[in-house]
Amino acid sequence: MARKINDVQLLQLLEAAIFAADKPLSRTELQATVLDDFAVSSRKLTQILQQLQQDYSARGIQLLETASGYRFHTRPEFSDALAKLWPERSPRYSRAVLETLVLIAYRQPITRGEIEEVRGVSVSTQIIRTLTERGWVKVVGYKEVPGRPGLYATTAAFLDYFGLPHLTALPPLTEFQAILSENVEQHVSTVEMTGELH
Amino acid sequence: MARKINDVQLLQLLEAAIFAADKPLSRTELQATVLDDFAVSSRKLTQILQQLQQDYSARGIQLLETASGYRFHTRPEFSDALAKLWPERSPRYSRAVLETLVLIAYRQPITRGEIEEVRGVSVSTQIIRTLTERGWVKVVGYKEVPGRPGLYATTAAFLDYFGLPHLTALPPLTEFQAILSENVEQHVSTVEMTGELH
Amino acid sequence: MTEPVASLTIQHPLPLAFVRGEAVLDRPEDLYIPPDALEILLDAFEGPLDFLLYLIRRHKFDLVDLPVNEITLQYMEYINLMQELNFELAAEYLVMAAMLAEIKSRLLLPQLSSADAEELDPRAELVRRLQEYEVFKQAATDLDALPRQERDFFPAKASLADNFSPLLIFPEVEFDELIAALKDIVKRANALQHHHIKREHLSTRERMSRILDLLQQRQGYLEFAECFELSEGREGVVVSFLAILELTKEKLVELTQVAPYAQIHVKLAMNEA
Repeated sequence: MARKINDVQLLQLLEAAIFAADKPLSRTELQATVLDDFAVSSRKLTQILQQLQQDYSARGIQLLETASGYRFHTRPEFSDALAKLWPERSPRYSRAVLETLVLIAYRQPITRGEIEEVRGVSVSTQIIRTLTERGWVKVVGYKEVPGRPGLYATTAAFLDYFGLPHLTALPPLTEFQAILSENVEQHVSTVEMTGELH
Repeated sequence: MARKINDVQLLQLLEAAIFAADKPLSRTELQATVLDDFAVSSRKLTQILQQLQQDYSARGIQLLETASGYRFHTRPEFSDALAKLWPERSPRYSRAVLETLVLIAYRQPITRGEIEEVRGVSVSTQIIRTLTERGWVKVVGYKEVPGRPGLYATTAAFLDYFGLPHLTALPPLTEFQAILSENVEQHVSTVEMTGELH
Repeated sequence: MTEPVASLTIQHPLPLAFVRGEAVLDRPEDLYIPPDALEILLDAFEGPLDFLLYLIRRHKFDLVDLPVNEITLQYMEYINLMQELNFELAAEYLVMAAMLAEIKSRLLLPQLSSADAEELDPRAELVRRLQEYEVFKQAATDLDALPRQERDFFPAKASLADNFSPLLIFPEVEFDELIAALKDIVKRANALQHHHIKREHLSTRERMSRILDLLQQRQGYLEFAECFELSEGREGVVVSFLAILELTKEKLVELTQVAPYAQIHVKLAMNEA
């Protein structure tokens, strides 16, 4: 049953598992797989993972906890040099894709119609397909209005891709955030007070 | 052109490159890609790679140099634990496998040739391997006939799996018995039979 | 502004914009764009909101203090020119043009000085939308600047040790499946043996004969245990036992036992002796 494992072995095992896995590993996955034979408390696991993060703090790679779990990543400062390992360029995303993604990220769950309202243009099926095929966005429900449009939300894979642990780690919306949350009347009066009418 | 890079940065860059690459990286590849912008002597490269190997000597992974280059590998002692990250579901057993198993159970010890005689078709090596890998069947001796074929018998694991205390707990052969005993006469006296006799 | 943007061509010097009554001296460079570059310019925008924001920023207009008159004129200039040049213009651009024209016309109407008028500032909705769009436009730029996989960082992976083998999960087998397999074998064997002559193996009758023969040799008297050949195994024992029962039934032999658990004796029936 529950075999004993000392801290050094535990750290080495977790290290090997995270490096060998094809995707980020959550604590739950670690407990259910490599740690299955061992009785490792949640506190011990935290402690060892922190130790591991510490071990790599001054190395060329770092241990990050993103939305799906733990994964080692190369440090961003080496990106230019490492890009030479891959002759093909990393994918670039159009402004249309990024604006749609950002609206889904900050306003989720959101319908395509609502995205179009903010952007002032129609959102092509191609844009939505690009985002769903990347696994960044998915339909999480349907809005109870005529036509029952799909409600889009971002996924853990989206956060993983940007190395983020959760949605709140996204940069805060700048500048007009306060205004947006206020009602329009206040806003209008500001315009009236300062504005010249032409 | 040739930019400067200090030893610490060089080690971190090489570390990141070897971890990020999809395959082992040779010195030549390292020089042609990530080190392209830097003037790093062959001796310096050797020294840093050795340092890197040293750094990982007491960790869960190790830096190995194989014919095709440098690559990090998990330590062999963790393979069993890591296997749990990749469970492979084997397909269901074919009718051929089940027939072979049941013949071995009732007619043990039995040679492959004898199984073939009863089944009327050849028994592939794959079938025997499936059953031995499962630990349900093993060779218990060799028959003293030309070619000395292996005599197969079921194991305790087979009985455990089907919840049988011993072979005699197998259901009586009744109607099957006549056919089975006629096809391979010489074994009748050695088989654990509970069936009705004529 | 008495003379707003009159033309987009190079020949005419452009009037300067006024912000809160102050003249902006910077010349809006973008208005020097030659007409045939307009389409390319248009492609660079994500829609009328984006385009309007561009015009507003370029002219250093204050978004909160939006001079609708001038911005509408500017916008219409571009739209008209693009329509003249037969550029394919997304419908949204025309909707925006209509909206601007409407706002302008409402602003030209005599104003009520009541509080109602403030709330009904026709610019309010447009300004709100422009600001909202700008927030997300900026957020998109910020998101694009975030370090991301494949561009700024890469997953760090190690290969598995040579001795690695995956964990095999074996299929479940029901005992009934084994029995079904056995029945199949039998069925097939029966079909195969169609022309074979069945031959009874270790016949009970043959064993009866042998026991009788033995009794003759021993003067009609045997111990029960002597009827069995242990070397024949279980099957032999069973066949012998069946043979004795059969002989008893046919009254060819008699079984006697003097006390419980005592030795059983087999002897030839008297009438046969």
